[in-house]
This record gives sequence, structure tokens and C-alpha cells, in this order.
Amino acid sequence: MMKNESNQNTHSAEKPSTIELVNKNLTKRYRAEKRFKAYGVTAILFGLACLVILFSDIIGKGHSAFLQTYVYLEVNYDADALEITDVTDPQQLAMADYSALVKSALREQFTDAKSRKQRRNLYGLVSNGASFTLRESLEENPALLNQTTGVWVLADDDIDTYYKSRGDNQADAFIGRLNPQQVAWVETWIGNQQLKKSFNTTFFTSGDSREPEQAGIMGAMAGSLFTLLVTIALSFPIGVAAAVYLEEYAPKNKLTDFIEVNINNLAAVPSIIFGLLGLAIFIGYFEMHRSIPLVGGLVLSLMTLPTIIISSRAAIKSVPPSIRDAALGLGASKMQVILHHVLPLAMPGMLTGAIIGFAQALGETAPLLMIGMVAFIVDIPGGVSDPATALPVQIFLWSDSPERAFVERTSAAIMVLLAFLITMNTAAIWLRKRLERRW
Amino acid sequence: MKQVQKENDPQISQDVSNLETVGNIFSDNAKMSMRNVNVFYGEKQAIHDVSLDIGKNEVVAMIGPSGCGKSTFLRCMNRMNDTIDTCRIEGDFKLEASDIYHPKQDVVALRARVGIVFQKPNPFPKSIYDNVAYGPKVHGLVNNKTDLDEIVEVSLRKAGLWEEVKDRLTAPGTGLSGGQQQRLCIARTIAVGPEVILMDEPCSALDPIATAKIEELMAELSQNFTIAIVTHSMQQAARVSDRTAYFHMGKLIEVNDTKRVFTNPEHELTEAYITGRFG
Amino acid sequence: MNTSMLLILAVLLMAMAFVLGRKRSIAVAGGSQGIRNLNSLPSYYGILSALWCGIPSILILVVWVLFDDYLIKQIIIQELPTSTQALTESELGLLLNTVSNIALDDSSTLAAEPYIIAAAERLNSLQAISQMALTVVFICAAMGLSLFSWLRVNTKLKARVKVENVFKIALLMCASIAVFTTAGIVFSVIFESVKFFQTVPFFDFIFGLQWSPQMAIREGQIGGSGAFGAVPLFAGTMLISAIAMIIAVPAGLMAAIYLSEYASPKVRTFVKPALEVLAGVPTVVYGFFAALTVAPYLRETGSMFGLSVSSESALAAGLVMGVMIIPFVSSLSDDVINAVPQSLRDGSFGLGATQSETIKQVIIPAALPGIVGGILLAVSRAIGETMIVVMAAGLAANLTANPMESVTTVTVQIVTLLVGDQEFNSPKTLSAFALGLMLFVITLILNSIALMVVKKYREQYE
Amino acid sequence: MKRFLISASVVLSSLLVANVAHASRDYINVVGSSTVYPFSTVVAERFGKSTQFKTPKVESTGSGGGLKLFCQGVGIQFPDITNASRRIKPSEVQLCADNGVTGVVEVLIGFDGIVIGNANTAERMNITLEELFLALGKEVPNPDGSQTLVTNPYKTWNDINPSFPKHKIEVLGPPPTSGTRDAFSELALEGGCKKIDWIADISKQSKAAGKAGNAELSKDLKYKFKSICHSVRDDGAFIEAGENDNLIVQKLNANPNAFGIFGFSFLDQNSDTIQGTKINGYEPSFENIAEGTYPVSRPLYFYVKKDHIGVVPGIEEFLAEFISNKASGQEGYLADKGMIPLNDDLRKQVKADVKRLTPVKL
Amino acid sequence: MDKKFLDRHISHSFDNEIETIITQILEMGNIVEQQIVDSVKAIISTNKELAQKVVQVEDDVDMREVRLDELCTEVLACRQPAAFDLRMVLSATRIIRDLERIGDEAQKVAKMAIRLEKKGAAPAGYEEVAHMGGLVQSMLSSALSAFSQLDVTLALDVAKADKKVDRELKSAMRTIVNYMIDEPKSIKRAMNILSALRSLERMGNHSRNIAEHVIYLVKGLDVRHSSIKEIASKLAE
Repeated sequence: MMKNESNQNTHSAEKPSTIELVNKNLTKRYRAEKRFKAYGVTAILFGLACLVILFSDIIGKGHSAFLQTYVYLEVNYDADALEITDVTDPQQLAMADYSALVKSALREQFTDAKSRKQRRNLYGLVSNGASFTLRESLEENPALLNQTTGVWVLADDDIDTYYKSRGDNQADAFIGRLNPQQVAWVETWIGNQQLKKSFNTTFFTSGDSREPEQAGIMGAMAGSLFTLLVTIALSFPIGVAAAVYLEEYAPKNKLTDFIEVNINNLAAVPSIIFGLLGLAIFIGYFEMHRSIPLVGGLVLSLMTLPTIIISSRAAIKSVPPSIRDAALGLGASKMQVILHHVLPLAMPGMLTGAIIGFAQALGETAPLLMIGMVAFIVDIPGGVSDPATALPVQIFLWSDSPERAFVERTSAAIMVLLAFLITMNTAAIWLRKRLERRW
Repeated sequence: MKQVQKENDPQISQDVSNLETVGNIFSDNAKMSMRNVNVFYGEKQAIHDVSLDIGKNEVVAMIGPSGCGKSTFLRCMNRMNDTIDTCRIEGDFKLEASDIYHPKQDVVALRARVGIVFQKPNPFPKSIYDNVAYGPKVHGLVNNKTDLDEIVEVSLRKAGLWEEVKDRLTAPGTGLSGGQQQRLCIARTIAVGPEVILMDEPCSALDPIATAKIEELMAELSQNFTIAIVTHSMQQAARVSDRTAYFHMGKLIEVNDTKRVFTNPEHELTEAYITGRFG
Repeated sequence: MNTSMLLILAVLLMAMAFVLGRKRSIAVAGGSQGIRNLNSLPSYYGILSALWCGIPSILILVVWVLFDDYLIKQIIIQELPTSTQALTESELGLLLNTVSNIALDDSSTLAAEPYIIAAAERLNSLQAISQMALTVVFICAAMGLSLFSWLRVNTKLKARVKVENVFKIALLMCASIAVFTTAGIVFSVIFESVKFFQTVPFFDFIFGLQWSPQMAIREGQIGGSGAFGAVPLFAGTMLISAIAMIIAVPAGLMAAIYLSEYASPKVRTFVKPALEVLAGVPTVVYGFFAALTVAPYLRETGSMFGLSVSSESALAAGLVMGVMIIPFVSSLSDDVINAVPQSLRDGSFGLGATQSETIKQVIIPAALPGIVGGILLAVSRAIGETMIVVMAAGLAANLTANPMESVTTVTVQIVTLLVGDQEFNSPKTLSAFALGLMLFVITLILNSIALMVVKKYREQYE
Repeated sequence: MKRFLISASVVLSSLLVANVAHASRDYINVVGSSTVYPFSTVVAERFGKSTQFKTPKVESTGSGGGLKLFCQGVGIQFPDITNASRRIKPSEVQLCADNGVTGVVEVLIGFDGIVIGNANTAERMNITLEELFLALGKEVPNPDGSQTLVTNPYKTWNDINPSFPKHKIEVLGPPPTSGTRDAFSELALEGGCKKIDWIADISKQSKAAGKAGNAELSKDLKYKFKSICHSVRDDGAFIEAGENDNLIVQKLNANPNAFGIFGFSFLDQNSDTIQGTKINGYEPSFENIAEGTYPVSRPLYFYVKKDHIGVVPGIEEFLAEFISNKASGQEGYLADKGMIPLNDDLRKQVKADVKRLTPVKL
Repeated sequence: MDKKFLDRHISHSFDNEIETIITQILEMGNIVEQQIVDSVKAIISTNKELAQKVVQVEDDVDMREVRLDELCTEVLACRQPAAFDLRMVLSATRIIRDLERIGDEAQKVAKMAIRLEKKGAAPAGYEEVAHMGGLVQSMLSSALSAFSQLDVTLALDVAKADKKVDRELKSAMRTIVNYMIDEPKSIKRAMNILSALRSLERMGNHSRNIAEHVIYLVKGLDVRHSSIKEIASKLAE
């Protein structure tokens, strides 16, 4: 080999020192290095900036929805006006015309509302949900009958928007559909400190409504919950079982390959196509009802299944073969190996993948559009076969509502949904950190 | 006859922190010299006060049980440990006159002078040619293809691989056998024209024939390069090295001429290790 | 007993069968000393018994529940007055709904005719009988089968093998669901698509350059020409996807590289989940963001430079979609980059390459097939993305490569065609299914390529 | 036990499927037009709150989609009521009949104004229908005055009328799949088109030919007339923006030069940021639409399946609520939501028809 | 030096092999030592039986040499010993050879005894033989115990004792030569006793060699061909 020595010597003569050549290029190379690193930082900052802009946009629009305007009214529970003869009869209490009380209270305060039209405008200041508040308080305390008490009732959404946008300066306020007389009345209220903003419990406790001040996301949350329950109940066990089969049992043959190709493909099939599937199969063929969480859950299970199978397979794959060999070597059967060793060890990974899949299902809208979950549903669903919407669909629906007050509620609902998603993702990350094993 | 002691390996638990290095750490014609080196991984100290010279065109072998710090020490010599965040290094490392850990010392330039070959052959997933040409290219050592071709050929010849691969330079480097891959990695290192070559257990993944070829190669390389090698095979250390350094629990226990170490080591721990009494 | 009670009962019976089978096997073996003589462990005999007890009886339950409603209704119909026998099927269905509503809720009997009330009562009693019969049959079957399996227990019975076979078959069935899903998807779009291709020739659809589904769908309405050339849609889809990729690929890739190669663990633990949140944001939200924040901004910026940017520009939708896909690309690339062995990095550093040189010349080339595979998956995601484009991209099927113009995508058309004013059997509605089929086929092809690429890459390292 | 869990869940779900598919329904199922949806839902909500019946489920599927579902058959798995922002078509009546849906009761509930609006930071326009046609028609009469058609040459508003601002013509409107679009082309474009005499003549000739018994010619001419008047330009000036009217409104805010076509209720709710363009001098206001002086408004309908009355509880009561004074009267709450109520005579007639449950006849 | 950790290898069978070598060497040494004793006794007491026994035992010694050599070869081949182990095996092979030579010499002495028995007793030298025999025997014995205990001091003593044997031989030779001059008739027999003395001296040399091997084994110093002084000074380092 050393016959090349002369060759090498001449070579060294041409190139006196490596280090000189290296040093010559160093500055240039470090500039490139810095540049490259800067690209990376830029990319990350870009991503984070998008996140911040997105969130501040949503929060900026939606934070005000967590407060709700209430009006203080002196209400006289006049038994005659209510047509209540027996205060112990719940039927009577329930059916009584409480809106008459609200109306009379308003009339008493603002005697300048003379004409029918003016009165209509006056009644419009208070939400029609106010009568429910009165009913509840009377049902709770029948002694109030024929008494006059002060009650905080829901203000109409126009007043809500007006009061929220008003701040300290009347000029900033958003007047919208209010006429000058209404504005004057509201200003009187503000002067009397008859308006207050307090936490919007309605938003979290009631179902959808066409009146923004009465609209809540409880129904949508329940719908999402039931949909998700169906999805979890179906896709997790099936996904894990399929992953176990493919990783542990599947022989190398055409069928297995076919199954594999199918699973991997389904993982990237557009979600809207799953909607078409649900429409044709579950609603068209099995004649299930439209708009029910069961169908939504079935569709979303099919959609998340590939994700869960793929992540479960990865988790199972990461269990070192040595553990399987060890158990098999001790004479355990395949099933025992899987149940005793592989699954417990792979569980964290599988759960992580599954949670991410479920989070995706929770935020999914397009397939639900196809199976009729885009619907106006007031009653909070009580089970998987009651009609329901889901949170993202509710967002989609509200965003299309003409009422101005829905804009902030849409953003608020987005915030709630994001909170759920972030919680789920955090759980997944926590789980991964907590249970992750290194081999 | 000697008494058979019942306690198992009493020396392992024995405190070595205040042991002095025996033998001769100095070299008349030192290419690299390390003084009072301490290395920490987080809280844990991996190397305790090690000093060692590596002479020009000398092959120094570092042996010792697993976890004794020999690989760490080797990697510190071209600052490969920079990539480990928790690693903290104290002490002087000198390559001839320059301080390896001087804040102004450039790590890239350093590695051009001090090359390293790893335990597992790690050819890049590129062609054989590109593997060897990689170093000269990134360092900008050549301006034209002819020079590059020449460097590749010379390096491959020096690594004893030329005859085997000259017809398939465009084939992927990963397609070679283990021994060939390791020689390709050596060729890749030589191509940069380093002054020192560090070898971190270069043969541990190879069969005896491939090992023999690499050892043969080392013997030839030692005429032009300074070589430091970490090895688990004492026989290999005995075969290829001029001097042998024995590490134990982060301490450099003994440095001596290889012949001396393998026939009559000075330190009992060295002796115990090379005679297979622990390790 | 109702169905859910029976299911609980089934579980209890299975537990009982398990205990009995297990005990029996120990007895057959001659006490706990003799377990060695058994072919399998006692619990396998227990499980086998439980399966024998549970699976057939639950099958009976399912079949019964599926058919008893139908049978009972048939009986009711038979017994209805002859006057109603002549009713059409749908009317009968309504009548039956009335009957069952009355049967469920006595309060609404007011207006009903007597024969309907009678039928409702009959329905209630029939349902009660059916439930009783089901309960008896179910319990008998479960008991009988557990007895049968109990008798079969002997030392030679290969209980473990049998149980494991059942286990395996169950697993195979679960794995095959993916195939059924694919079949279901094809099934749900193929018939309509075939109908569509009967009116619009396949090649006109595939290669037509005009998309204008403004067919007259009712008399007196005059639409456009009714051209069904899908090219503008796919071109629009590709344009938006390309813009998305131009954003997502460099940003995602660089983010992945920075996070896996440069960032400290602290930064990583914070930034990685933060970026992943971007992937978790519902697409509806992105849609609004694109339509209301990004599009106007682009328009204004464009007009500042004298460019006319459409307020529904492909650019806005593409940009936001790109942002959405960043984490998708970055986490896929991250996986692939992390899969590149550390030894290659060491090898390159050992030669004195800088970190960026190592990344550019060793890591990226080594990870390239995987990254390409990941990007292809991201592309198919971009193509299939619906809500963003529904909200931010327009509906004008322009065949243009100008990102500042308005284009439309396949998914947008599917949604508009199926949600808007439609008519069955009109090619306008049917075309949605044809588009769905095309979309499915295209993502299928893309995914197959991506998977092949990724697989090849994996083989290189395993 | 994993196996048990798996099999149990599979069995359980199939049972659920079986049960659900055969369960009876106790709530009203409403589908249909997205334009009627906001009104229908208000009625549904009030109805649910004030009666012992469950709140009806209202789905927004579009008029056509709603009718398709509606006409699929009689039975609880099919909707009871469908909303439409246009009248049912004969082909749809036929489909219903084919599927056994014979008694379809038509209820006219009011009108919806279609508004052309822009952001109120921009100039308010006063446009005639003719000018609107010139701005949006696909082919318009040659500007040189000859009786020929040319591809719409107008790029900016002041090309049409020098008093208009010099902005690019940019109108965001509903897609052809939408009922709003139909109504717009029928009312606005055709309305403007008729103002051009020689085109209006085509229509007259058609009618004349019809009277003369020449059906073929009549049809041809009618087609010619409609294809001139109903075709919307597709060169980018008219932007199909989807059916989300709110989105259009917000896009207008973002782009003051653009105009949008949307329902009156959206103008009503967003009067602080957008303004309605005067057409023929009339502002799109509640009164103008109700009086019919504002030319672009369309009827809103819903259709009830007679066979379902008495089967699904509450349909009759729901109908009664919908047509009550409280809801769709002049002062009703639907008017608050932006629907233009019927005049009293028409309402009386509708009420009578509903009471008798007269099936629709076309 | 504290070498107590050198007691055990990780590989026990390696320990056993070394142990076997050591034991066998010591056994062989004992046999050879007995040969010395017996041969000296045989010559002094002209005991033919005893002499013949010495000759017979020699076969056993040879056999042992061969066997031990094999053992050492095996260890070299399989264990690739280093340092102490290496020196142990090397010393062992050398010690074996020396022991075998001592055996040979003892055989020679025994043969002399047989010859003397035939031709009649030698005129003189028996005392010297007895004295030297004792000396050599104790040297071998010391060398062996130095080996078994790795005792360098003892080994040095052996080396020193070799000088003494040399002196003894010189004086014995003088005595016998004087005797031969006085009584030329007995030269033949005297020559026999003289060669016996020479053999004893060689045994002494071999014992010294063994001691030197022990020093090499323990200290890693090759002290062959060095003077006692040199050895002592090297050891003192």
C-alpha cells in the first residue's frame, strides 16, 4: 500500500496544510451556520406567531361573551296578573304568564311609553327569558306572591351589546337596532345603576337558542360528549385489537398487505368522504335517524380508527422483541405474551395516540355536515340517540347567525373547544412523558 | 500456596480517587498533551484528574473496564463531547501549541486536525465516493474535481480499500461489508488530512479477519499519523499500540510501554484487569 | 327483562360459566396437584366455557332484537281491521308509529280510534311476551351451552388453542374493519358516480376545462352551460395545496430541524406542544381566521403594491392551510429526523463539519425519503381539507395559476353541491359524488406513493 | 378480559344500532332552506319552551336538499316539515307523490328582502335594476346602442354610470346552488333586464307566440330571454362566496370596495357597519320591503307532510304557532328577527288554508 | 507488595488450571527432591535397590514433564495469559525443565551408585557427597517453597546457596584429586564419585535457575546470568 508514498508526498507538497485551508473557509461556513439556524428560529417564531395571532384574535373577540348584562327590575308578583288562585298548585305556577309581570314592571318605570309601538320597544329591552327567572324565583319562594321585590333579569342581546361596547363613554356604544328612545331608557338604567354585568352562567348551562342572551353550549357539549363516547367505545378497543393482530399475528400474505394498505390510506382520506360514507351507509342503508350522536360517533370512529391503529402499532412495535422472546421462552402462549407483557407496556403509547385521535374527532366538522348534525337543537341531549349538535358544528352554526351578539359567542365557543382540545393534548403529552419507557 | 480470598473483587469498591498515575505519562515528542483533565456529566464526575501525552506518530491504546472514562477522554480530545449538553470539561488539552478548549479555538478546525473513527461503522447513506469526498468538500480543501478524485483515491488506497471498491465508487457506502465500511470510515477521516486520528473501539463490531485488516491498516497509518485508540480487546491494544494507558473508574491508573504493561504491569489494578481478574 | 338487563345477565352467566369450567377442569385433572395433566391451564377451560356460554346466546339476543320488532309489527298489521289492510306501506308505517307512540305514552290516546288503542294494547302485550320468550330462550341457551362445554372439559381438550383461535379471529375481524370502511366509502359514492357518468362522459369530466354546474335544476330556471370539467377544480385544489405546501414544508421542516437538532430540551418541551396545538385547532376556526383576518390583510397589502388581490384569493386559504399543516409536517419530519442514527451525526461532526453542514448534507439526505413520504401525506391532507376552503376560498372555478385570484376546490364543491339547492338525479348533485370518488382515488394514489416511499426508507435503516 | 370488553362493546353497539333504527320519534323534524332557518328556529324554540312538546329539530340543508329529504317518503325516519325560500317545483311534487308523500301543505310565511350592500365606510350608491343588470349580467347589450349582446365590458362602476365611484366591480354573492341566487337573478337581474326594451320584447313575443299556439317558438324565445337575463358574469366581478351570509358581511367590512348580496336580516343586525344600496331609489328597509316598493324580495315557505300530523306529536300546534299573530304577524317576533311579514289579507288566506290543510297545487 | 487480589480470576477454570500447574509442579518437585535424597543415600550406603528406585522414578518424572508442558501449552493457547499469568506459565515451563534436569542428574547419581556397588566403594568423597546432597536438597526445597509462596527473598537465598555449592564442589574436587594422586588405582571409582558431585552441583544450578524463574515470576525481572549482587540491587529497586 505504501507504494503510493511518493504520490502522497507530492500531494502534501501541493497542499501544505489542511488547517490553513480550513481556516480560510471558516468565516464563510459560520455565516452559513448562523443563517441556517436563523431559518429554524424564524420557522418556529412564525409558527408561534400564528398561534398567538390566532388566539389573540379569538380571545379578543370572545372574551366579552363570558359576561352577561342583567337588568334590575322592581317586580310585583301580582296574583291577579298571574291568574294564580292557589299558590300550592305547581301546575298553576308553571303555566302563569310571567311576562306580564315584566311588562308591567317596565311600564311602571317608564311611563313615557305610550303608544303600542313604544311599548313594544320597551318590552324589547328585556330578554324573553326574564319570565323564566321570575317563574323560578316564585316556585322557589311562593311567599313572594303579591309582594314587590327587586329581581335581576336577563337583558336583551341588543342591550347587552350596547352596554358592553359602551364603556364609560356613551358615544362609543354600538347602537345597532336600538331607537333613540330605547337608548334613552337604557341610559336611565345605567344612571340608576340598574344594569350589571355578571358571569354568563347561561352560556355554560343551557342549550342553543335563537336569542343570543339565552344561548348556551351545554347542548353542543353534551352532543360532543356523546359522540366522543361512542367514538371512544368503538374505535379504541377495535383499533387496539386490529393493531395487535397486524403486529403480532398477521401472516405475511396478500390479505394482510391489503388490510395494511387500506388502513394507511384511510388515515389520510379527507374527512368529508367519511361524511359521505355515513350518509350513505348509516343513514341511507341502516335507516338511522339524522343528527344523532350515534351516527356521528360511528362516522368519527371510522375516521379515527386508522390513526389509533397506526399509533398503537407503533407502540406495540416499540416493545422490544426481547421481552416477547423472554416470555415465549418461558413457555407462555402468544395470547399470554400479548396480554401480560406487550399490551401493558404499549398502553401509554396507544393511549397517547388515541387521545390525539379523539381530539381530532372532537374538532371535526365536515363529516358532521353530511349527516345532519348541523341543526338547531335546543333540548340538551340525554343519550346517543337524541338529536344533537357538536361543539364545532355549533360554532359553524352561530357564525352564520345574523344576530350581532352571536359573534362574541362564536368566539367564546371556539375558546371552550380549544380549551378542551388543549386539555386533551396536554393529557397526551403528560401521559407520554409520565409513562414513556426507554429501552 | 496462596490463600484463596472469599471476598469478591475487593478492589472494585476500593476508593481510587487519590491514586496517582504510575508509569510515564510524558512523551518526548508530544503531539497532544492533556493535563489534569476532569470531566463531569451533570453531577457525576466521569474523569478524575487525568494527564497524558500522545507522541507524534505514536499509537496510544486506552484500555479499561466499561465506564472507566476512556471513551469520554478520547471524545474530549476532539471535543465530540461538546454535543452533550450536560458534559462539563476541566483541564488543559493541547494539540501541539494550541489549546483545544480555548474559547477562540474553533471546533470545526480542530476536528479537521483531529479526526475520529467510531465503534460502529457509520458510512453516510451516500456513494462510496461521496463518503470520502464529504470531508474535503465541507472544508473546502479542493477547488476542482481532479483534486478531489485524487484525494479520494489516495485516501481509499491508504485505507486499503481502493482495490476492493475502485470499480464501484458510485455504489452506496452502506452496501459494503462491515469491515469495508469501517475502512471506508477511516478513509473518510484520512481524506481530511488530520494530524491525529482517534479511534473509538473501531473493531468491536467486526469479525477477526476484518479486525486483522484494520489492525494492519493502523500499523501502516501510524507512520504518518498519530493515533489514539480505545479498545476492549487487550490483545488488540497489545498488538497495535506503542503505549498503553489503563483507565479505571475515571482515573488514569497506569501508562507504560505496551510491552511493559502486558508482561509486567506496574499497577496491581492494571495487572488484575489484563489478567482477567476483574473487568 | 329488557335487553340491557339480559346483557348484564349474559355477563354474569359468562362469569359463572368461567368459574364452573375452571373448577371442572381442576376436578377432571384430579385436584390442584393434577393440573400438570391438563392440556391447558384451568382458566383457559373457564374462558372456553364462558365463550361457549356467551357468544351464541348473545348472537341469539342480537338476532331476536333485530327481528322481533318487525315480527310484532307484522302481527299487529294482520290483526288490524280490514279497512286498514289496504293501506300503502308508508301509510301503514305511519299508523304503526301512531300505535307505538300510544303504546309508549297513554296520555295521547284522546283522539285515537278504538282499533288503534286496541292495537297499542296488543303491541304492549306482544312486546311483553316477546321479552319473556327472549329471556327464557336466552337463559336456556346460555345455561345449556355452558353445561355442554362443562361436559366437554377433559384433560385432552385443547382449551388454550381454542380460546386463542377465537381471540385471533376476533382480532382479525377488527383489523378487517378498515377494509370494510374502504368498501363502504366506495359503495357510498360509486352508484351516484356511475349515474353521473351516464350523463356526463367520464373523459369530459376528467379532462374538461370548464366547471360550471349551473344546470337548470328546475323548470323555468336558466343556468349556465352546465359544464362538468373537473380540471379547474383539481387545478384550484392543487394551487391552494401548493401554496399551503410552500408555507408548511419549509416552516415545518425547519421547525423540526431546529427542534430536534438545535433546541435545548427546555425549549423543546415548550415549543413542540405549542406547535402541535396549531394542528389541534378545529379547521372551522382556521376558516374564519382565513376569511376575516388573512384575506383582507392580503388584499390591502396587495393594493398597496398595486396588485389586485381577490378577497377570496387562493393565497389566503393556502396560507392559512399552510399554517395548519406546519405541525403536521414538523412532527412527521421530527420523527424521521430522530430516526436518523446518531452515529451519522457523530461521523459528520467527527470530520469537522458544522451542524448545518451535517444537517444539510447528511441528515436531510438520509431522512429525505421519509420526509418526502411525510410531505405527500401532508399534501393529501391539504387536498382533503374542507372547512378552511369552504370559508375562505371562493366558488368560482377559475382555471388559473395566479394565487391572487379566486379559485375553488373539490371539497368546496362537494359541500356546496350537497348542502345547497339540489336535485336528485341531476348531474349537478351527482357530480358531488363523482368528485368524492375522484378525491378518494387521488388521495389513495398519493398515499400509496407516500407509503411506498416511507417503507423503502424504513427498510434502509432496519 | 380485554377480549370480553371488545366483544361486549361490539355487541352493545350493534344492539344500539338495532334499537335506534326502530325507535319511534317524539319530536318534530324540520329541514330545509338556510334562509328560513333563522325564522324557523325561533318559532321552534318558543314552541318548545311554551308547550309540553319537545323542541323541534331544525336542520339547515338548503331548500333543495330539504325537499329531497322531505320527499323521500312517509315515515318517522323522514322529516315532517321542510322550509324553502322558493316554491316547490312540479318535479319535486312528483317525486313526493312517487314516494307516497301526497298531502303536502304549503305555508307562505313571509318575505325576505335581498339586499345589495357595502361597508358604511364607503359611499352609498343608488342604483337602478337596469344598472345592476349591466353590472352583473354575463352578456349585456352593446354599449354602442345596437341590439346585440356583448360579453360584459364593464370593469368599474363608473363605466356604467359616471356618477358611480371609480371602483372595480366586485360583488360577493351566493353560489348557483343557493335559493338566494335564484331569487336574485329572477328579481333583480330579470327586473333590470326587462327595462331594456328590445330584450323585454323577446319576452312579449314569447307570450304572444304562446297565445298564438306556437308553443315551440314561445319556449325558444322564453329560453332566449331567460338566458340573457339570468346569466351572471363569471369573469371575476361576481364572486361566489358561499352561503354564509355573515361571512359575506364581515368580508364587506374588510373590503370597502366590494358589494355583497345577502338577506335583509343580516343588514338589520349589522346596520352599524354595512349599508344597503338603494335600488330604484328605495332603501332596503323593513317598511319598503313590506310595502313592495323595494323590488328585490322573495317569498318564504314551508311545507308540511299531512300524513305526519297526529303521528309525530305537536305538528299542528307548531303550525299554529308559526302562523300565529305572535310569530308572523306584523308585530310578531319573526319581524323582529328580520322577516318581512305578509299583509293581513294574504295572511288570512294562508291561515284558512292551513286550517283546512289544503294540499299544494301547482 | 499486596497481591491478595490476584488470588482469583473471573474465570474459575483458569484459576483451576493455574492451580493444577502449580500443584503438579510442586508434586514433581517433591518427587525430584526425593530422588536427590534417595540417590545421595544410595551412593553413600551403596544401596543398589534404592538406586534402582531412583532410576525407575525418573520415568515418572519425565512423564510429568511432558504432561505439565502440555498443560502450559493449553493455557497459553486458550487463555492468552498476560502479565503475572503469562510469567507464571512461562516460569512454569522453565521450572519443569529444570526439575526434569535435576531428575536426570539424580538418575546419573543413582547410576553412579549402582556402578560403585559393582566396583566397590570409592576411596573418599562420601562425606562431601552427603554434605552437598543435603545442601542441594535444601536449595531445591527452598526454591520450591519460594515458588509456592512467591517469596523473592527465599529465592535470593537459593541463588546465594548456589555459590556455596560451587565452593563445596571445588573443595571436594581438590580433596578427591589429591586422593587420586595418592592412590591412582582408585581413580576409576573416584571419578565416579567425582561425577556424582558434579551432578549434584548441576542440580544446584538448576535449583538456582528455579529460584531465578521465581524472581521473574514475581518481579517480572529477568535475572538470569546476573550476579547475586546485581540481582539483589535490582530487587531492591
